[in-house]
Amino acid sequence: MEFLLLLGTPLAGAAALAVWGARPRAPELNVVFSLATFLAACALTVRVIGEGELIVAREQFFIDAFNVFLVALTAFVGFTTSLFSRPYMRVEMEHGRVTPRRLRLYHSMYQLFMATMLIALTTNNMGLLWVAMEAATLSTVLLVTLYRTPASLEAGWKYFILCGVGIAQALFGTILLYFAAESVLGVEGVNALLWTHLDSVKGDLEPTVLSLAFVFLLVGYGTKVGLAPLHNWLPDAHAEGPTPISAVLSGLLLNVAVYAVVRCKVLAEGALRSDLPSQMLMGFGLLSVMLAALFLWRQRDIKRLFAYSSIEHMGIITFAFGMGGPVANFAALLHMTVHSLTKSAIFFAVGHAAQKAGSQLMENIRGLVTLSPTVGWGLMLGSIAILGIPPFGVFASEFLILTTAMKEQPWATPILLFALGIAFAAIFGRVQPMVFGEPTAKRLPHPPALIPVFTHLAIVLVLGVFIPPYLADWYRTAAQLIGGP
Amino acid sequence: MAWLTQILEVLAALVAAPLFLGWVNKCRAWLQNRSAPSLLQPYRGIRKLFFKDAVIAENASPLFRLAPYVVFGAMVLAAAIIPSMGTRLPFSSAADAIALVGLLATARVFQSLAAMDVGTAFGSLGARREMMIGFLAEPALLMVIFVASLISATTALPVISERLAVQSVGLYPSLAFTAVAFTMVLLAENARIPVDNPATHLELTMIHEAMLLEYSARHLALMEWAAALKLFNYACIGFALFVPWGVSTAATGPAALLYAIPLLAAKLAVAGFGLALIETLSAKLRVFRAPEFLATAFLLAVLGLLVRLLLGS
Amino acid sequence: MNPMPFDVQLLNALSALLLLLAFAMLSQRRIVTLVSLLAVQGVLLLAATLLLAWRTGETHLYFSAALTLALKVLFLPWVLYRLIRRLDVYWDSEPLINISGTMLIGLLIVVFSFGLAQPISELASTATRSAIGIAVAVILLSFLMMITRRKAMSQVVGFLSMENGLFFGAMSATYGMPMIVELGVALDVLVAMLVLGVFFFQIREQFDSLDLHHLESLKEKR
Amino acid sequence: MILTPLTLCLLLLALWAVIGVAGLARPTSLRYVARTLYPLGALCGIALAAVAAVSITWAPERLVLPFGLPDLPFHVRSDALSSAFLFLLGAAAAGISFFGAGYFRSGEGTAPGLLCLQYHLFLASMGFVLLADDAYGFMVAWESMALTSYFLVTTQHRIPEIRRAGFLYLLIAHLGAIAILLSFGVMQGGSWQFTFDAMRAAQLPSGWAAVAFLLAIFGFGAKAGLVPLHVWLPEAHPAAPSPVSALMSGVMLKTAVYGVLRVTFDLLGEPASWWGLVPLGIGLLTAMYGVVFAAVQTDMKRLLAYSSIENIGILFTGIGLAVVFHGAGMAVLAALALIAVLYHALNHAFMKSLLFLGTGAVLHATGERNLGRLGGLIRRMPWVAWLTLVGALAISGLPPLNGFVSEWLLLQAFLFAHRVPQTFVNMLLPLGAAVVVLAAALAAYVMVKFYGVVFLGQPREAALARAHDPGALEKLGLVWLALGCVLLGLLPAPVVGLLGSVTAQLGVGSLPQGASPWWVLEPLPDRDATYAPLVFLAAIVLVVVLTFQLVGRMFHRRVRRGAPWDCGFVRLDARMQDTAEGFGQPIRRIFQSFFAIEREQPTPFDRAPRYSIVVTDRLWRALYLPLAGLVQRAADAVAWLQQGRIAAYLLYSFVTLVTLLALVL
Repeated sequence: MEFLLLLGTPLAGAAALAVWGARPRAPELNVVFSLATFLAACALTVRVIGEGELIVAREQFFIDAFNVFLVALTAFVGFTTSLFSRPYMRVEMEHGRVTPRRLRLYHSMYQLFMATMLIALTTNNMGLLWVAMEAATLSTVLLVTLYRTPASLEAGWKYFILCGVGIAQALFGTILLYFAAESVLGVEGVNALLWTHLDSVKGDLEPTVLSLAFVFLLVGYGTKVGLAPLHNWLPDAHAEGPTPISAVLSGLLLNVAVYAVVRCKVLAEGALRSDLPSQMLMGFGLLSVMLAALFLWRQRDIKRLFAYSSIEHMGIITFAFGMGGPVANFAALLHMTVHSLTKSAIFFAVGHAAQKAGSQLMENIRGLVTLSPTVGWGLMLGSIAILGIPPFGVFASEFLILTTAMKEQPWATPILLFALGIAFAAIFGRVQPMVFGEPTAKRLPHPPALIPVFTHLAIVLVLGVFIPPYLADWYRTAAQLIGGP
Repeated sequence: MAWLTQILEVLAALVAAPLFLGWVNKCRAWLQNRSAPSLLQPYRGIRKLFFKDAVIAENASPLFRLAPYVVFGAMVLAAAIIPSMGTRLPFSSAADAIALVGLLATARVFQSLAAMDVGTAFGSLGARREMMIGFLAEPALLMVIFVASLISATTALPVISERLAVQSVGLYPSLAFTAVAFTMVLLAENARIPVDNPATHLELTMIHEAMLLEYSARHLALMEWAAALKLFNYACIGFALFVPWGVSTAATGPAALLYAIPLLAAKLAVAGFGLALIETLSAKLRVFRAPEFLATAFLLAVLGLLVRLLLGS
Repeated sequence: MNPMPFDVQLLNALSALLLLLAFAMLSQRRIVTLVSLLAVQGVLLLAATLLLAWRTGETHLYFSAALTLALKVLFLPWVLYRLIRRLDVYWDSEPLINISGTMLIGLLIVVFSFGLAQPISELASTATRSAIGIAVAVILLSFLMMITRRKAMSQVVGFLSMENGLFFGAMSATYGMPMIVELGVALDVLVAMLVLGVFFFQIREQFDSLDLHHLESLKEKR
Repeated sequence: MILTPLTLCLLLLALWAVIGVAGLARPTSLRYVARTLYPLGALCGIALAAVAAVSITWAPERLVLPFGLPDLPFHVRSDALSSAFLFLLGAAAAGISFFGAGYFRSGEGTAPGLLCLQYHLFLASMGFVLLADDAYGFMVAWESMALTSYFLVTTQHRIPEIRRAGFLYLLIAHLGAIAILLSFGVMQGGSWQFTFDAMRAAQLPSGWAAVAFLLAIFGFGAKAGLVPLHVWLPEAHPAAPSPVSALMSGVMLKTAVYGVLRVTFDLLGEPASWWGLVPLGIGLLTAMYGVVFAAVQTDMKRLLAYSSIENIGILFTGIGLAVVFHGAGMAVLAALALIAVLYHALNHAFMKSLLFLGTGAVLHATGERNLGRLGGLIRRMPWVAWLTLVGALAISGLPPLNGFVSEWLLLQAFLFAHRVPQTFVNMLLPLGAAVVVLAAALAAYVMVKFYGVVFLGQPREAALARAHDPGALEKLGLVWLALGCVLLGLLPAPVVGLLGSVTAQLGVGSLPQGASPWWVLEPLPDRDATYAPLVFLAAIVLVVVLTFQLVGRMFHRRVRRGAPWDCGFVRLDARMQDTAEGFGQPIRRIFQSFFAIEREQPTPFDRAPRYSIVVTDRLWRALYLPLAGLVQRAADAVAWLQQGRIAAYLLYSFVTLVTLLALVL
């Protein structure tokens, strides 16, 4: 029941907003639907906590410890983002950057995007997972090009082609997976793509095929995660789309992609009985962290800056999953949570800052804290949090990851140390003059929507010093589920 | 008994210091075959100054007037610590050799601060130079003392000289090195040629005198007296470290004091002559050469230390 | 050794034709022809699917055959032809690597993909196992084509032929995916096509050309 | 919960936090924030110091707080070591808070209320660093400390230099923090317990232990300002408001020392002897570096910052010495060296805070930080001048003040270094002693320059005539700190006794019980080296008073005022006085190799001759700029990857795919 609501609400929202999306009250409608989704997610979560794993719709959908908290997180961030997008898009309207028709597209696609992501998270069928991922791309591609500027079109095109091609590889990987599973699970092939079944028999899956399948899946979904060197679509898409979309792309889509990769990794590892998959993940992770740090160093556009920081953090998460084991997995899951909260909060603040300054170039943004203290402090605290400075939650996960790395993979720690240092210098060195210093920009009449920013930051702060027991249990069980060497 | 020694020492220092200065000047005069001033000349100078009215610059602060007393007091206390005649000194438990160096440093700092107080060009010039000499001379002196305390396993000056005194007269290359170093430090610290010229009246070249330019009357008197005491103290430190024989120790009874006094006088006479000799034979260095001079002293002292550690002698 | 049954020989012939088509696309400069080639690819797929369906008697293969007909044979080519006419982009400019070079690389790719498919075909139980290698080859060749082309349109054609390759791979390895997945994939391709249509017009109205070198402004190197 | 020293400390820290938050109630009202909250904070500090002073002799006690990571709630533990540093924190913070109560003005930059929040959170986080008993809690407190202090430094954030200083500071602090974190990662030794107890229990292979130690030295050294990680210090200290500089220099640097001690002697257990040479060597270098640079500064707060670097160097030298002795199994000497370190940390907290507050008062009265525009203030602001004199004399290591005591103890320890088994080491150590002495003597030079140029002489600017003493609260703060300097100087024996319990509890060893009375300090009875500052002081005072009386009685006390003797040069004016640059000139000549000097000298033909000299840090060009350049080049190199060509991007994924496939086949 809750489940139907969970998937139904956003779909209905998409339909409804496709009709009324241009009305003056459409943003509120958007908020309402997101809120409903969030409530449904909460209800579902409560139920799953109560009754444990949940399998519905002829096994096509299932919710276990791993994806339930991602569902809740996704619904929550989706809700707060809709809160943020309300005043934001209004201002864009006033500036005449979006017409009512585009606004309609925006709202309806927003809901559709939420729906696809929730499906991707909850589906039990690796095939459907692929379908949902592709659908997520398709639903956002037109949002990236919402402003119809040359740059946004280019970004959209790259996003579409690169992700499309990447995801095609993932499809072939899925086929191989199916192929391998079919020989084990028998010809009544319907179940052969159900993750639960695959998981139960992963031991007997054919290693060679699985290794090939994993490569295709990794390259495919890895493109969406934004692992270097497959990341090239990411900064463009983040920078050129409307800020709410950057927020959800960075905060949610990447998480979902990581989720997909991890699911595949579990199977591959089970079949291969070797740490090849882990090593691949670690390699990709480190490469991403390294490259992202170096790219951060030369950014001038604020949204590109934080897009690259997303790549860096995805790298960290991938590396942690690669290391595997209860602690690293725990840390990685925690990092997924805090990163998506923090990063979306930052994008909210950035959105307002950029609107105030009327530019995304960082040298045009100065003295926010005097201009509008809330936005300034939001950006400052957000950046501090994302840089992994306690007492914010990002530090908690980085603490675990680094200490684990020091024991498990000492060779990797110098790279991480170096990369984190550069990233810190790059990000903080640019954020500081934007927040402090002499203000240049003009005041805007509209009040910024700062509830989302500070709610997120507050949650991240709390997670830094106190992780509620049930959340911890989720993470633990999920970490168990993912396992690893 | 110990107290007697203590008081005796302080009084002797107070009285003999100007005399020693006079003796050095006399020797210099002889060596440079000038007609020598009387031995008592320093006393006369000091007495004369005491009777004069003190003239103080308008903008002089209380610090300026306090300094002479502090410097003088420090020197007297130093005299009380250094075992010139006897080693059983109640005060010496208050401060060991390191503290003694600290005491001298305190005097120097106060003197320099006072010199900077009025704010004339030459005062601060002198202060700067004095501190420059000081920060090189002080470590050298400490190194010298370290060597001695390495040999005698303590930093308490009386104990050092006792232990040095009782052990058989041997050849200590380390002590030889440090003796040279000590002499150089003594010359520098007491504003003697080759580092400074006590008799100069050309402001640009002077160090110690430049700091006293603003002082007059009793303050000047105290400063001069303190300077004399300082020279005397350094001499006594030298004796305690390098020719510790003949002072009254716990072993030798109070009678020892009776011949400790003439012995001290003899040591002083010789030392004074030696000092005068050095001053006559050497020419004054440029101020910028002074650091090199003292660096040599420091180096020698450290060498002495290493030699001591290496050869154990 | 017993000679293969006729239908299997037919299937292998079809797959060989597919490979040939892939090379043809790789070498083709005229976009219209590219689209026709794509359509032919669709037809071949349709034929292969029907053949398999008839041979194995699996009903869902008939469904997918129907899908193929509707989507890959009729709809996509139609849309593409219309787009070409509306945007009048008939020719692609010289590819980044000249044709002969591309061909050589293509050959290498074919070798590689056959080697890749070897272990899989050994395990496969299907009659079409030997075609898996060809499917991989088609996929990678279309990938290559997307890399070398300069016009958005031909890139899209490459994308679609890659989709076809995937479809063919699925069929030859496992007689196709579960129905629900097939439907989902088909839906995605459909939507993708529509989105692309919108895209072309947006790009066109911005740059009044579909040349990709307009889309090279967002970069780090400056 | 029952009231033990630990819970009391926690309550007081919490109280600090509360006071800070209370500042947000009326953020702009100076009367409420400054005149009410800061004094409350100061009282907290006094209470904390009192509690710590009591608990230093108690047995260690633990507590587990209900926050933190799921498997790792915050553990707190108070033992002798932490109590010693808590005392330092409380006592110094009390004085500084009193001063701050009168000091902070509303105006440019952060609002007083927010400042109050940051200030008190800074205090609280420092306290928690000292109490934390698990890696996570420690790191959280540690970084919060860095963060709050960063915000305090950038109070005047509109000035670009200050922003740059803050950035540099936080960057280096963050790098250090990561290193510390990694060192914890090593020390937890595979038992996924990040509590300090687990680390004490963990048996590390010696190689890993060394790695942990070196990482810790790097990490804590970055915070303490060891060369070559010191560059942030002379930037950040002048940038911050004076009470904040005082806190950072006086207290925060000590938390780094605490960290090193905690890791070395407590967590790692048995340090190897050779480890000690690392902090020893770096410490000596740092000491020289700091003091030599201090001698040539022209900004009074930069000068003090460099002098802090020097003192940190001396502290680390002492730590190194203690490790060497400890490793060689010479318990007594190890204890002596360690006590010297603790004592010096305590002293430096008082004297450096005092000096920074003094400069703060001068800064407020004159608005000048440049030594070249000050002078003669002893007549305008006698309170500040005389109290600062105490600090200056103390930090120059002159008896009978406190600076001398710790120096004395350290030298005593050095004197017996030659008993260390390794010949090489015992050849080396005396040279160390020589360097320490040299540094101490130079410190005196520096302080004479500082005090003489700021307070003595004639005012170099007309504006200085309007300078005046600060208000009562500021005076109170200064007096408190000066009193600390004097008492610590006069009563060394009891303090050493208390600190002895620290070394005993750390298992380093303890000093033998001497028979000497409480006013005589005699650390090693077997070698009768004694020091009795009370007697010492009494004697000097006696002599001074006696002389004064006698001279007055026997002769007269007549004084005439007259113009200073101008040596025949007419119109002697204030600008003819020796400047800060001039005073630094001998040092510049002697230690030329340390500096990168740019000077502009007038030619005889200049119409308007001007002389300027800029002395900068060689390391800055030798190390940091190349590093930045390196990163820049690397960034440019990778940027080539992203040329905006979609074909290239597709090629990347194609190549990646093929490579991986080839890899698994």
